[in-house]
Amino acid sequence: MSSFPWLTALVVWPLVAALATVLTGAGRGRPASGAASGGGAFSAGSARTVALVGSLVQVALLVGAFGAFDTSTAGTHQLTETYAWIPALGASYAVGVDGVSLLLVALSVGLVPLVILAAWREQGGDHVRLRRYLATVLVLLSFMVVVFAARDVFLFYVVFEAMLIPAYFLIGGFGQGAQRRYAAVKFLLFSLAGGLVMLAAVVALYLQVPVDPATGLRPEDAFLTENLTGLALDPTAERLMFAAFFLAFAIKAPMFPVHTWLPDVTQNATPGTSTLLICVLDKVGTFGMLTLCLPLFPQASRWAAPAIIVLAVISILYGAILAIGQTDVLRLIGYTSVSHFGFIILGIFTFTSLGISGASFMMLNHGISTGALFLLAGFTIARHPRRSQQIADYGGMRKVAPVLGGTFLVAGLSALALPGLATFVSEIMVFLGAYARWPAAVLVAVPAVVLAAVYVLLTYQRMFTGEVGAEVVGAKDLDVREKTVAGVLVAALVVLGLVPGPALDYVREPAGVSVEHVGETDPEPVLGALEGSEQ
Amino acid sequence: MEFEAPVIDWAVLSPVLVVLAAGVVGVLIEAFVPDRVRRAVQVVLTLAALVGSVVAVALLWDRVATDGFAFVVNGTFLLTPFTLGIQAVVAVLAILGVLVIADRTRTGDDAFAPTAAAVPGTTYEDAAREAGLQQTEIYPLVLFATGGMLLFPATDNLIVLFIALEVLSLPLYVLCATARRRRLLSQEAAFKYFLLGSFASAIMLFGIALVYGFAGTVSLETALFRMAQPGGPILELMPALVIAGVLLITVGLLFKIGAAPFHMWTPDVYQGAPTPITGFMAACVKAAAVGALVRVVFTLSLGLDEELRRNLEVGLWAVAILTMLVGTVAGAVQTDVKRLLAYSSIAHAGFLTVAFVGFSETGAQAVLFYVLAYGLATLGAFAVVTLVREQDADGVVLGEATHLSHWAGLARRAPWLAAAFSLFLLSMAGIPLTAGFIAKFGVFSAAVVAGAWPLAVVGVLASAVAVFFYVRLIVLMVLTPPAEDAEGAQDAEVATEGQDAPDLAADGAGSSAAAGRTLAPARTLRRAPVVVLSSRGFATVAIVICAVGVVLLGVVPQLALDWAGQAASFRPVQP
Amino acid sequence: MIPGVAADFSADTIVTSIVKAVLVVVFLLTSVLFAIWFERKVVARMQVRPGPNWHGPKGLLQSLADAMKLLLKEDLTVTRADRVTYLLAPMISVFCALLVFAVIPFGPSVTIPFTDYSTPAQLTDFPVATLYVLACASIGVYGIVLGGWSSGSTYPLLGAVRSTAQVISYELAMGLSLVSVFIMAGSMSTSSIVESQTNLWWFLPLAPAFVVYVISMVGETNRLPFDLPEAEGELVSGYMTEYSSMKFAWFFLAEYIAMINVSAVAVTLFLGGWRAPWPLSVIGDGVLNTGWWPVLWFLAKVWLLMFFFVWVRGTLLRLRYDQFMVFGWKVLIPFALGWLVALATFQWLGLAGVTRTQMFVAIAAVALLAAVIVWLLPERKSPDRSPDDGGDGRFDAFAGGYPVPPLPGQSLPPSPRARRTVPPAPPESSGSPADVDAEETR
Amino acid sequence: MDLVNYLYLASILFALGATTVLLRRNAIVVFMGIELMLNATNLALVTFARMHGDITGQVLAFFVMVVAAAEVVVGLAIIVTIFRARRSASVDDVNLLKS
Amino acid sequence: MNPYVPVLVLMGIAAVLALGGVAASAVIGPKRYNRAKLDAYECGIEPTPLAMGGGRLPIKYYLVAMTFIVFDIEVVFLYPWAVDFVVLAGFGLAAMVIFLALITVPFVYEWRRGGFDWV
Repeated sequence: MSSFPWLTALVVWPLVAALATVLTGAGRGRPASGAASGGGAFSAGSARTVALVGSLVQVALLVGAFGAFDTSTAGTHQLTETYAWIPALGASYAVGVDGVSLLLVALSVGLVPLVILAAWREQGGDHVRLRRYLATVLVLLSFMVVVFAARDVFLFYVVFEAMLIPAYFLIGGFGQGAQRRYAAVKFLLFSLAGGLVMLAAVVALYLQVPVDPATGLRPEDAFLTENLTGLALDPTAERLMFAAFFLAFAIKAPMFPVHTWLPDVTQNATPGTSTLLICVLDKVGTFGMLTLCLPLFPQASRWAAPAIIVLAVISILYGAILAIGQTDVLRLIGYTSVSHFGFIILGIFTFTSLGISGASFMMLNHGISTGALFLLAGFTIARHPRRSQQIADYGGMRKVAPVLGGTFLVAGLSALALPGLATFVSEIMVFLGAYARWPAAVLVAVPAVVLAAVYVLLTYQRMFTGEVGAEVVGAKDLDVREKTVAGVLVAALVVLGLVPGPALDYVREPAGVSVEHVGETDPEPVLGALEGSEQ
Repeated sequence: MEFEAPVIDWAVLSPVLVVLAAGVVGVLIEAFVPDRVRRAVQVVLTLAALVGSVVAVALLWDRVATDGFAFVVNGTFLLTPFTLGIQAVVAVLAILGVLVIADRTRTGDDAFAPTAAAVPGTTYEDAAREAGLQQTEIYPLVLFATGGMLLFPATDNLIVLFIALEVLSLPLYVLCATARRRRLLSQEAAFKYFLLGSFASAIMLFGIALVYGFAGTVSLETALFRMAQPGGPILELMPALVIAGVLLITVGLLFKIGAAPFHMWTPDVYQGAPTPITGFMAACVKAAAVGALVRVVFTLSLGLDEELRRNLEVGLWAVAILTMLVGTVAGAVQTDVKRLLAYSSIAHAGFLTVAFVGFSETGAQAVLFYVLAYGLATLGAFAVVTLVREQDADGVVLGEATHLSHWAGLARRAPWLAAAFSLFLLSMAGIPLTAGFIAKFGVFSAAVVAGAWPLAVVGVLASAVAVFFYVRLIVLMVLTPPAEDAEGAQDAEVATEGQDAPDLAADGAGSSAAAGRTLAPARTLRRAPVVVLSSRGFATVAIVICAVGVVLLGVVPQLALDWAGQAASFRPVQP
Repeated sequence: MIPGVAADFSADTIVTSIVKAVLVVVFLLTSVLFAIWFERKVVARMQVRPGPNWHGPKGLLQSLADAMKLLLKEDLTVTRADRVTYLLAPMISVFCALLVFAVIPFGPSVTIPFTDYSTPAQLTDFPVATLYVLACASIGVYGIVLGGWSSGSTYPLLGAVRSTAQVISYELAMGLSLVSVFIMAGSMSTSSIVESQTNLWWFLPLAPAFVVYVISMVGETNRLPFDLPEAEGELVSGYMTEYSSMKFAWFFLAEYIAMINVSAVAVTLFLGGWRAPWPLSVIGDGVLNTGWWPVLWFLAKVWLLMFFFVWVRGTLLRLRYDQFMVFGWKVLIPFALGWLVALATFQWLGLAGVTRTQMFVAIAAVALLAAVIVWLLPERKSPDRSPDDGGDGRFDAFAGGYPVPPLPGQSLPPSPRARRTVPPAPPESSGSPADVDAEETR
Repeated sequence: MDLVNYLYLASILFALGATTVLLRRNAIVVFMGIELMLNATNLALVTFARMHGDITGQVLAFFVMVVAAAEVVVGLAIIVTIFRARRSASVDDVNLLKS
Repeated sequence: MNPYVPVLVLMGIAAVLALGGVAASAVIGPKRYNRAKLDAYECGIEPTPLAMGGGRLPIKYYLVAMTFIVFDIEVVFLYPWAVDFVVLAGFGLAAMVIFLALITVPFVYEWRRGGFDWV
């Protein structure tokens, strides 16, 4: 099955596409700087087409990868490729996906065409800028695939950090908010600080690998996760390393109290950027907790779990409460994500199959639903003459743009986990899983569902119902391009909500493996309960 | 009296000899070649000599790697694989440095004064400039300095160490004073460098004298051997003598690598010296000095007893921590790009020190890789600085625009240049997929291996702070609009950009760039204070090589790591 | 016995040393008194006039009278002087001048009359005696430099600077010329060098070095034709302009002692020291080289050289400063270097077993070849810096690509500061010292 | 006389030189301080050579002299250039680079 | 007896003489104050201010000084070699010739660049 290097193809292709994008029309754009909107067969304007086609080819590759993936053994890494990369450091280029990784790869690959479509008319009509923006997005896509597919801690770390650079430019260079530079720097510094602390732990971890007595060197593939799993670690060292890893991931998956960069970023970046950033990139944080923290540092994970659960619950509530108070729609969505990430982390640290598979599933769902929210909010904002992001500047949009209103409502409802939508399934799984081990946490967190209803519905009400806002009277409804974007996302939410089974097949087994890694057993067989909860 | 003529293995000396001989020939060229072709001849000769040195190193490689060492006359000149590695790094970096030095931008000027001895601002100087004179003596000087650098780590003889130090320093003192622009600043830099440099070398020399007094020999290894074996010709005052001596020698070496608390000269000198020289200095001198320091310190660690060794280690810890802190904290508040890079180089000295506190081969390997990675990034960065210039209202290109505010929006004027510069900064910051990351990884690994994990943690934290100021500069270049844009969105950017940065991406933030364009001709032609010059090739080549090197070392470092690993071996103390 | 020293001082005590030292000083002081008279008398004879003839027989006491007069003159210290240095300078001069004779051998071992106590006719000697001589001579320059500088006046300052430049320039040539003696003698001890000249005085085989030495010794002592530091016509009295009374006398004294010093060194190193000249040396199987006779030969040789000094002074004109420096740097030093390399090579060939005849044949062959090549080479005129080149008088500050001073025949552009125009001077005088001074004072 | 006294002298001279460098403000004087340090080292080297009965120290002193001479040449050149440019040899006046 | 002791003796006598002479004239000589007498001599005109210290000299002098240092060092190295010429033989000669050649290079440079051209 693994004869074709699907994952490598998925990594390399976006880079090719990025190059093609950046070169398209480069020759013509040059002499009349910025005046490339004039067209021509290969003008800068057609770069977006190239990018779109490129991303669609990527989707096709993804389909191929899915075809090659065997669901029955979703708990083990498949499509693996391993090449020595830097033997001297024990690093190898090792990729492979289990069910969770594959879903997250799918999420990133799937969202990119939508982001590209959504960005079709962004960047003030400057095609050269747009071209660069799209190329950066594609580069980021390549990194995201690697990071989700990495089976080597070093590779993971390298890409984890390297991703910051394109992300940083996406926020700071192509953002729309006035404070985009500030936001970009904040994002970068937060992430780098976490990353560097993690680096220390990575180094320390590497040195835990036993030395080959024959050569006096560490093995050339020392950084493979399977080699690092199950090392006999000194408890203190393990806890320190765990803390370092966790800090980096907690910053990435914005978790209270290191989430503060997030609202600034969402407020200032373009919705497309936010989509990629929050919906995909930040999943690296939770993904890392799941696939690195748990198996590599099982003891420390168990040791830290109570504290983390507390923080997760705080995140859930805190994000939700602050979201209610926001006046800026993008900032608001940012805060909802803090809340949702709290759920994911809660699910992971339940150490139950149900909770972890719920969290895994939620990573996917949250990506889709929040992505939908961001992109639709972006469409809404694009209809405002001043491109205001203030909720108060809108009103009655439902009347002038009914399709927009409808899809926005669906996306919003998915954020509050309305039954029938994908998020509901995962949230309920997390709650059930958590309840088995941390009932108190669930009790405290449940009100967040209510809060979610408040912020979603309140926002919808203020923006889409009532009197039509003075400035948005002439707004048009979604055009075909936008409808495509919205339609795909809403459809995904609904389909996954109604038929979660196939998707859950991908996460169930890895969740079991994770629980096993941590050294816990499921408190009670809860898989039956899951089937029952699905309405 | 019998005298036995020593047998000299010239092949072992060849990497150094090639360079020094070329320097001598360069002086003769200055004397005899007509001035029209002098520059061309000098550049060719200099590059050829440095390439020759690299080739010599390559030819020696197998032999030294097999034998573990090669020496001339009792270790007066001593090659170990590590030394050879440092020599290779120095020679390669020197080639790139010379490329930058030799570059003349489209203004036709290089960075050096037409007559360095002229009093600034006199008619004499103006006449010299109008006559198109050039100070081609810089090439032999660079060669001599490089020769000293090649010799510096490659000796076991302390007095040769001292002489190498002077051979590398003296030409640099002079080179520092030769800037074309800001002559006073340049001379002042040379002056400070000279006074502090001589002071440090005097201190080091006294240390050497003390070691000699203790051991009756200036061979470091023999001296330490004597120390470990009581009963030799040891003076009764000792071993305080040798400890003081070793301390003073180390201070001298630390001064050269710019480690705190002996770093004070670095920012001033880096700022004042002609930028290509600064780049050359920052990259090559650091490599050579670290090489020497590692050699000395490692040899010491083999000879000292447990307690002294621990003391030495503690001292290095303190130096490393202090250096990293000073470099990063002070760097964070700089407003001049050259000073900023200078503080960055101080911080890097700290990271380098972290690498060898454990006296392990891993540390030596890390050092080798680090100096290469750091050298490439630094040289490239300074090369970029040479191309960013001020200009006056008439479009006459002035000196370098080193104030940070001038760098705002550079990415719009020269996207490629800004990209390269960002790449170098990212490498210095240690972002993955650049050379700097692998380098830092190696350094911190070495520290942790040696049990110095607190040092590694401090290093990581310092890196985090350092990232701040690198990123600040990137933000400024890439994200901040140029000063004139900030004043009014439709400022006449185009008038300036026309020739220099055709690939300008107009700022689409809200206002229509097209409007600005149409307005421009109507306004009085206001020129931006900053202009990016196109190089006449050399600097571009250097920048490209540096950038490619930084990326390659970051993405596929295996070759370099293998090489460094092979080189990082030390000859044990001879019994 | 000190290793590397021929003379044997083992019998000397501190008393002997004191006596010898006093004798040396007395000798020097009386010699100077005599030398001044000698010079004036000889120059007078050359100029066909009587010279001093009033005090004492043949005016012999003239110098003593002069000295007395100086001692009784008012001791001035100019207001702008740097007092301590000003006072110290002449003392340094005379102090250093007096020291040189410590290592000069007047003769071999002599027996003190009426005793059987035998001691070398030399104060002391050590393996690096010649180095000591050079050191004393070098430090002596400080007297001149500091004296000129501390006077706080223009002429002395210029004199001092010139003097420094001059002395150091000629000292190099002098030092280089001595090297050949050391190669031949294999020692730097004065007595050993004299010892090594038993068969052959070095001035013959080392004639080129000797010539260089003689020229540079005149330069070193600031004597005509090289007396530029005190050049009366230009700098009044150079570095001693502001001095009077004994301070002036010390400078004066130091200058004459220096002449005796360099002569004595020349005698010791090149002219066989105290050895009797050839026809005399064979008399009685070298009996004239023993006892007190050698002192006579030594003094005779020294005064011969002193006569040479005076002769030169009476004959030659003072050089222009630039000619003087160019002569030192471009002629003497390269020549001395070349000679040194040639000598060393021949000596080494000799060591390696090549016979003299073979060497001479080889030299002749090489010389012939060189001559042929020179003859065959097309005559090419040096393109730059020929005095005739700048005939049009236009001054290009960067002729040939690097900054150059105006050539003879060219004139500087008018100095904006002085608001006066230097008239285009005729070629032979445009570089005259007066112009140099104008340059210097700026 | 005890040879160690020479070492004390050398140390004192060295310390004096170092103090001069650190405290004095005139470039030439600072420079002379450095020279004093070098010469103190020479004294120490020669003394040690004597103590060890070994010629190396004296040879080293030669090397040091050469280096000192080279340093003098370069240093004077720089100081003279600066002096000509601003007519002052005080270290304090050289402060353009302080920021 | 140490061969340097006589030198010290001579130095003592020379110092006494040098000092004594100046002291004697200071004591014996007359003292008649006159401001003009104590002025710097400058051909009867008012003396140039700041001759000392502030006076600037042609750069050539510095050049000579620097060149001198190079050559003086060369000479210093030549002396020991010359004394031991026979012992060092061919190796010494070769080394010294190389050394001289290296010294000659800057000499040639300075010559060609007009460093020895006064006027």
